[in-house]
Amino acid sequence: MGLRVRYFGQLQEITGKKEESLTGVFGTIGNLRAHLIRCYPGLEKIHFKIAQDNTIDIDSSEVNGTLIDLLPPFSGG
Amino acid sequence: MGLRVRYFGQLQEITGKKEESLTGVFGTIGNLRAHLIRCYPGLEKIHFKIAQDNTIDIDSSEVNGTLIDLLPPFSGG
Amino acid sequence: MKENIKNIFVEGAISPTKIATSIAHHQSKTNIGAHAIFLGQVRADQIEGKTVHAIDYSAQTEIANQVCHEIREAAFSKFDLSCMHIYHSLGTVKSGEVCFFVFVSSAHRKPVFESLTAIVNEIKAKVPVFGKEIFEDQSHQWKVNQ
Amino acid sequence: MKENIKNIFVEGAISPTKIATSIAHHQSKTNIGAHAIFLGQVRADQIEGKTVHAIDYSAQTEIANQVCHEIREAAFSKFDLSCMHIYHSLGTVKSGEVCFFVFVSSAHRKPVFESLTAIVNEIKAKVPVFGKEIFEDQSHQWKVNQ
Repeated sequence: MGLRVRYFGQLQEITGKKEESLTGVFGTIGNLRAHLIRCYPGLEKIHFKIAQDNTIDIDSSEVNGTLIDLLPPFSGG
Repeated sequence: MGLRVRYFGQLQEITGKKEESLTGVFGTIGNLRAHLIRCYPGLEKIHFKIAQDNTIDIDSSEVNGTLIDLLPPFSGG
Repeated sequence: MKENIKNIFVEGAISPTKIATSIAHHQSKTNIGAHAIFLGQVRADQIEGKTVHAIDYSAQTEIANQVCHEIREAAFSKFDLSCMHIYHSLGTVKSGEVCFFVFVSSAHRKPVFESLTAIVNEIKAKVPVFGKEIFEDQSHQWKVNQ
Repeated sequence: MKENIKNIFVEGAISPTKIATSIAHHQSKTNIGAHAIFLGQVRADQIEGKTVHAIDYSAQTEIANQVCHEIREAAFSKFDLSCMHIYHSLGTVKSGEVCFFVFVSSAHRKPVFESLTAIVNEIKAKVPVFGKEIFEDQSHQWKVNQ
């Protein structure tokens, strides 16, 4: 089953993408994070949170959703 | 020389007046306060500040202005 | 002595339109990043079975404006503010209407939060304004601030 | 799960007229005695000789609305509030325009001061909104909250 991965804010510039589909087994959110940093080394410079299925999740959680969002530092208000 | 004495808020109801002229030598603000309470016994129930010449003053000050204002508790806002 | 003492008083209620106009006037001040506004609204309090219909405000306006001037100067010294505006109603303000409007602006949010609370509390405590609560049957009582 | 989750987002700047309309809507709520409002306004910051002309806001709106819902519920539990409204811009907001509007109301002033500061700070920290500062020459940098 595929993962839909979306990039927000400046992460769209770093990856050159708004979103993409990923296949593969990543195990945890932390592993997925490491995989994405390998694909897009520029991500290493930015602290980003990862949400799955519209909830921000921690790196030790299992990847079990279908929608993954990469969120750079928040700057609303 | 006379004093112009003005009553504000509920003090107008207690004294039945908006203002009046007083003649006499009162010495201190505290003495003037005592005099006014003798004239209008209802004033004893209300905590009021006294201003002279548009500045709130303390009872130990000398009466040396021409405008005296009696100010009941503030309730703005 | 009377350097730039502003008159805080307006006749009757403060309309939402006046508040909007005041906000709009700040759009040319592009060093501002944060505004905080306090509005006092007349409550239809129930007191011994009677409902407050309006408050009739009076004031010793010379002292009130002087004390607000001092509160303003102290706030500008203490907090990093760009702007500050204070308005209070005189005369009749019906329940549901706004009688008190304090508006502070700064580059950042911390000074506006801190100064707004301080300014409102000081005005309530130190400014000689008197509210007469008018009930629907035209009887009244004198408002007491908590 | 999605009980009454409000959409905080509006397209473009928040106008003074919208703020006035929101205030006017509360005049029928005569148990309210105090309102506090926070407005975030886009600053024309100077950065290395260039001036911020606008901020282009984007967001993960589903998470943003869910987190605002949780902030709202927590504030209603903690503070004695009658009303709370939160709005944030998406898209382009020019310098001097308002991008963020938080409005709290209560019978008395203490809960509005305390809750306003808490809610604004929480939204700034926890809500996934992203500001892209656009300079006059159309170059940009990503906003960082202090």
